[in-house]
Amino acid sequence: MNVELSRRAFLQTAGAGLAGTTLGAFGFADIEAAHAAAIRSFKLANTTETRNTCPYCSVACGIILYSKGDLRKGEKADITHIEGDTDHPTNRGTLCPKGSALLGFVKSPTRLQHPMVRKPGSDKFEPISWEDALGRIARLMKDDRDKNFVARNNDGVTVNRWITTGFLAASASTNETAFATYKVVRSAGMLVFDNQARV
Amino acid sequence: MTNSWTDIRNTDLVVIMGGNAAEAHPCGFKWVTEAKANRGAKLIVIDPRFTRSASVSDLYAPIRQGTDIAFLLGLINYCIQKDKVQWDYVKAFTNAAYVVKQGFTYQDGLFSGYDEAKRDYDKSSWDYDIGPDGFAVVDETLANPRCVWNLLKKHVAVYTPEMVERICGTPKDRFLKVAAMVAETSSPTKAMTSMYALGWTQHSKGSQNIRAMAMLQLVLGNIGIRGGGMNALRGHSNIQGLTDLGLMSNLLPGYLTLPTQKEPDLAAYMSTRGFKPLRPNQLSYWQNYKKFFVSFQKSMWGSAATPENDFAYDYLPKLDLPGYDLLRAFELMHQGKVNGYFCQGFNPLQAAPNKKKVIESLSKLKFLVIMDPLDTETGRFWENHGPYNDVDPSQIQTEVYQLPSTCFAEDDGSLVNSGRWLQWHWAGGTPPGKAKRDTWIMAQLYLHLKELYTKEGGAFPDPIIKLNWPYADPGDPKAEELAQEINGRALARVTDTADPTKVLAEAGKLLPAFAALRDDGSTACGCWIYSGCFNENGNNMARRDTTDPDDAGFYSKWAFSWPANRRILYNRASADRTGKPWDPSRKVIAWDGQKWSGYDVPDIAPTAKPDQVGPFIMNPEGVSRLFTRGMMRDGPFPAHYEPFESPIVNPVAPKVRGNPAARVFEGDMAQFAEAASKEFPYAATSYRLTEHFHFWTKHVIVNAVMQPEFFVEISEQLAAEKGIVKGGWVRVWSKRGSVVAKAMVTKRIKPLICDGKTIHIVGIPLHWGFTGAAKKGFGPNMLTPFVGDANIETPEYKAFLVNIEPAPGPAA
Amino acid sequence: MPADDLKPNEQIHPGKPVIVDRYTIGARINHWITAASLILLALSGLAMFHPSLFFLSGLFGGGQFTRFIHPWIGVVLFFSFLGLFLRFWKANLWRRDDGTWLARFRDVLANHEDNVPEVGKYNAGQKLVFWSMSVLIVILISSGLVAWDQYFSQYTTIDQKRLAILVHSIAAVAIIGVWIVHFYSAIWVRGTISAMTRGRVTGGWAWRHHRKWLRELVTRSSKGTGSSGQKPAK
Amino acid sequence: MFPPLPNPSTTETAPRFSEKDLIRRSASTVPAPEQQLTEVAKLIDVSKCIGCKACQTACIEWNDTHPEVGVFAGAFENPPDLTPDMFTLMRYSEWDNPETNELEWLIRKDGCMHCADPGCLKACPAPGAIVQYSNGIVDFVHENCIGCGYCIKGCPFNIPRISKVDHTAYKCTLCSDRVAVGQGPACAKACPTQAIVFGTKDEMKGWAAKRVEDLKSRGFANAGLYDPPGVGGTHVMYVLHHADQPELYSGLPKEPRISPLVEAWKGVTKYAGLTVLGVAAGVGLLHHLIMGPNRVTEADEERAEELTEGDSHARR
Repeated sequence: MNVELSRRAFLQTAGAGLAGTTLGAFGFADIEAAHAAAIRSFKLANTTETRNTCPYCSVACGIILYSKGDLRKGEKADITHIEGDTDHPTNRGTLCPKGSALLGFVKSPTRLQHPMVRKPGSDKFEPISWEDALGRIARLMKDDRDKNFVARNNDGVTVNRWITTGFLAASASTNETAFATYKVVRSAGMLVFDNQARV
Repeated sequence: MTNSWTDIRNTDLVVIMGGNAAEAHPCGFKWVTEAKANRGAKLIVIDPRFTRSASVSDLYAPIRQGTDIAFLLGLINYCIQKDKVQWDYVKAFTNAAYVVKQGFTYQDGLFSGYDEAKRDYDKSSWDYDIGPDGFAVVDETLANPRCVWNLLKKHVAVYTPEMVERICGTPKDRFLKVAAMVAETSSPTKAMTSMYALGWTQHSKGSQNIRAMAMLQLVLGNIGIRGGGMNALRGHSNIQGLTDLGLMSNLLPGYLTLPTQKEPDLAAYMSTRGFKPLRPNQLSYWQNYKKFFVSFQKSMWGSAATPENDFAYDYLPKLDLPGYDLLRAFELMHQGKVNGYFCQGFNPLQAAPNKKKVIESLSKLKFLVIMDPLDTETGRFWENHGPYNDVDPSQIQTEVYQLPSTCFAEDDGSLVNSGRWLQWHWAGGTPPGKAKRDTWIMAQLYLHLKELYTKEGGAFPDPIIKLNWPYADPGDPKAEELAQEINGRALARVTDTADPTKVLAEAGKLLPAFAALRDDGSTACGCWIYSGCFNENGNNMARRDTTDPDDAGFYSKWAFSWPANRRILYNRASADRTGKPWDPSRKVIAWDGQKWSGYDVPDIAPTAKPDQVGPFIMNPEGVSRLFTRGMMRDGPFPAHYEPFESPIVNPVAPKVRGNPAARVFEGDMAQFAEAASKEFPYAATSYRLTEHFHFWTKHVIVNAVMQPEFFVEISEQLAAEKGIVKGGWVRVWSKRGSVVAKAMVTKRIKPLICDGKTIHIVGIPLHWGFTGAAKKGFGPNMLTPFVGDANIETPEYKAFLVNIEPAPGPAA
Repeated sequence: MPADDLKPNEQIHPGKPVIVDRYTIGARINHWITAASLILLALSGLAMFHPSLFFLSGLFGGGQFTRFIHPWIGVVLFFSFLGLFLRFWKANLWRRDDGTWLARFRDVLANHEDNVPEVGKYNAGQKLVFWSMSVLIVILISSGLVAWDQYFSQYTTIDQKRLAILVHSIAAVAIIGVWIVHFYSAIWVRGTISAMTRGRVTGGWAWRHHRKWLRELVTRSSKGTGSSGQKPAK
Repeated sequence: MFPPLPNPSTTETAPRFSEKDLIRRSASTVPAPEQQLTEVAKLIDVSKCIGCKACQTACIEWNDTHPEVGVFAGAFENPPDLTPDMFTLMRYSEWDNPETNELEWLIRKDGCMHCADPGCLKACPAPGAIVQYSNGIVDFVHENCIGCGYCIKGCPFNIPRISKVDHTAYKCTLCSDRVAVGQGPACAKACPTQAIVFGTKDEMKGWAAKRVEDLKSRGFANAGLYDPPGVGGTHVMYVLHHADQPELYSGLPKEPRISPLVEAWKGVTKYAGLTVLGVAAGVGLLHHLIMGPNRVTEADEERAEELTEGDSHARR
């Protein structure tokens, strides 16, 4: 955007009048010294940028994830900072109090890390492998479906529905997740199916 | 949203009612402040509380929660009385002139056809007179007393400023100030935008709240134009997308509907859907329904969906009830009729009404599966957390799986914002621990299930085994693959219907747009309204071109907007009957004698003649509806109904309790406080605060710092009456439960006088629970009633009755 | 009556010269703790008082430690001085002769002590030093507590703190001034320092500067009111 | 719309100002910089502020501070006050305007004003712990800070706070690290309604004038810019609807200046004190030179011997 380009140029002159004069004379050591003296070194230097959108409300502000490491190069990526994307037409780089603290969501101490199971009557979660968890859930689903599937109603009409197991879908998962979910849920004949639009 | 966030900059008047945009959508609200600063636009906020939106408004009007329809019909009445109507618009683009059947009546709060036992209407009288030509009868002169306009005039006449004050508690002079400002926008060169959210939807008549404003906007000629529109701010980042994609009990993607058991085959199903035009020359776009449906079936079951088997029509489950929404799901669970339940990024223990009932319901499940990035309360409903979750784990036999999923920062994909923009995002971080993408989890679950059915057989395995699963790695579908599937693909060569030599898509290629969909099985498309999002031009959702000619606010090359990259819905209505923009400075599209063109993708065929084809192409009439025929369960016009728990008796229909067509489960009615209850004298409402997002950000330390602890807000007057001090503990209880909270005593809530009675309001924000970084707290859903909107079953969180007293702190 | 001026430990040891006990070991330790504290406080305080003296913080291992230790030394000083106060306050009560002494202060400065009234244990100048120190230390400890942000910031307003620190600075200057007087006097009046180092002075010193005190000691010992069990030294 | 702040660059950039641009340095002197940087400023338009606290969370996130989760204390201010981990704070005040009978919810973002005449710097005893650049930024240099809290007493706005962890003073840096690479402060970037904008001081004044005009057209006759001359002007300024009554905004001082007590302390006392002490020492020295020491004479000793001998003889 033109305004922003001129703005950038403007800030360069406004931020300091010395860019053209003494900047050239700056050696690396000088930069280090200046930083050590007072100004914190710029923490986004040499990080990887990734474009994303805020997962909270439906304004869907553009955000930039800054990470150490680059997923696209097959590296592990650790997100170190998130801020608004000025290029985004809606938010123009701004973020609300939730969006500005998104890093805390990614790094929340209460994020789930491992599949867990709580057995009937137990007062705790226990770790379980993905394979065991998925196998067991599929078994529970199949047993319930086979037992309670309604192929025909009392009038003999084919209805092919399963209403003893239900699925609540999210409000912030991607369209792609939603579609994959839709296919799995509907193909099983589930009707007890809702999302968070209502609440 | 009919318009987009960036379009709000073009408005002259913003009305925030049924929402709190500054607080819940701060970055979208930016465009309100821009309109104010650059155009001199005004902001009106109508809310029971003086909100953060109100803090920057030009005019604030208080209103009792649950009385929006009275206020809005009062505004329509004012506009009609003062002749502040954009007549050309109303006559050309609404059904004002349509003549309604004999037999339609409204009396004592009820429309014709009411069946008290069923709490439902026989809606056959809610329709137009159909002439011998098969078209609706129209009286362009509006002289016919049974034309929609005259019925409307009569219907709203009772909502005088005095009646508005009596019902809503809004002082008459203040209502008149609002009305005068709103009425000004009936000028073709003035626009008003309506910004609303859950403050309107979370009522037993939520849909009608919105309809009332939509009708007002039609009367003022503010739909389809820049700076106008009905703008649902929406809650979560992809609630629009999940709804568009039909993740609801009764929907298929793209607002197609699931068959009911009264529709045994495709022909029966189609007989009630492919609407024929009700007026000459109209597009009635739903005539294409079958193309959308068949293409969807092909995307689901591929080669197993054939013309011979009605395109796998029987693979779809058939409904026996209107829907199995959240409330019904918990009701059935409570009755012990549900054995398994999945929560994918949803925390119903916090989010659903009447928490006690929810805990009892979950305790009756055999298994519960949680897929979430966060440690939700629902996943731990069986765990004792003192007064915050007072359960005995040993008595709960539910097997619970807690599966860690990734968050936004760790997956690729698209989300749909409230302005219907599909925006792609990219993963930037490695998931923590063993967390997996939801697509991986769903694929793995499916493959496990499929394997069991393949090996063991079982109840009707075909739709599972034959599900189209065309991904390079079946165990881990990629977001791009799914997006392409949603966009749709030609299964055989598709040519233009008018010109068969023109190829729209070769076999195997991505479809350019939904216009290429066919009903013969030659196209597959997951969600027709999204078609065009990922075509042979590439991933249009990932577009990042910010050009915006003339700063009009469209950003047509940024991402992709459904349908067909259209940024303002009904944009044909921005121009008059001859195709000339009502306001040249607000042009969206214009007719140049040959075709439509302008900033946006026209909402009608580019060559549809302006004087023939109406702008509202999804309606068989081609015009918008002030009278909505039988489309709504609770009436073709909105009418004021009190909330199910109301501090006063309905002044306009004293015999009617709540919304007469809203579903109430057996036993729940007994759990409502009576109208004007002495035991529960205060009108409570629940809401969000800007510092938090739903139940998520209490897991974020920084946000927990910003609002650490559960509190309720009351007026200085109520605090004085009850001896409640600022920051002190209070107990708040309803007929369903009790919570302990700290008190915020504020000038921002003031008592209202309704029907001669002083009504105190108790505000209850909802963000706290028993997991996360914030202090443990109760939410309002210990208190809320288990009843939803008559049409879409959104629970009535915004209006219920409570009592309050000073209290010692929580026991734990 | 002169009894206030006399302590049981103050004994006269005849000989050449005569030796007079002036301070017990306890009093001396007490004094030197106070003295050390005061000097450390002055140094650390001055470091934070004027930029040109900030280098003094180097004596304490840097500004942070200077800031940390200064108030704690102040607490030590306060209690230490409290000990001195309890020991000496009676001997420092103002007497009529003190006024006369002061009035003839020129003679004192000119080393002509014969022209002033005979002095008891303390002369008026010493008494003024004592009472100035007492008052200033109370002012310093109380204003110091107000300015001691690490523990007490929440108890006062910023304006109170501003006033406190101004008062603290002025009082500190004053007390250093008093200290200079005290210190200089000790050097100027030769033979004084041994009172606080060895605890004793010569009879000549007592005769010259505190003749009345000496006479009273003599009188007391002749009446046998001294610490009778104590054997005179040598 | 005010031109939004650009996205940060991730390539290593040399800072555009440094030690060489200091115009003041606490408890020490600096040579006059070779050139004057353009003065920058943050403009906080209170009339556009929705009190959302995005500035607070952006500030925490950018500066990597860790405020504690507190409790609800009956007000929206959270934390209840500025802390060493919370450099900026929304303050809320509910005011019934007696002229219009309308409730006004006046919300102000509190934080360092970056005064042209900074009281904190004036009060600071530690050389180089507080510095002022010629672009107007007043910054704390933690390795030089001794944690004495004098800056708190010096500040007319009650802003700095001492950390209980490292015992140094903290406050808003105007995101000097961001400004140094041509960015704006994190709060200004985040602010959803552009109630916070950042640019040169002149530009901010111009923008403020437009805002004041808009406010006046909406009936706020006393709308105006808050750039208090008592502290030489500030590099964080407010647009207020009631500029005649800044104290309505949670006690924003009407005519802020460095407290006379602090001026006295850091002015006359500082110099007079040293003078007094110097004079005292000098007088002593002079006296000694002129009068010489006061020595005990042989005669004195003899008199003492006579006195005591008479006495001891009597005893024997």
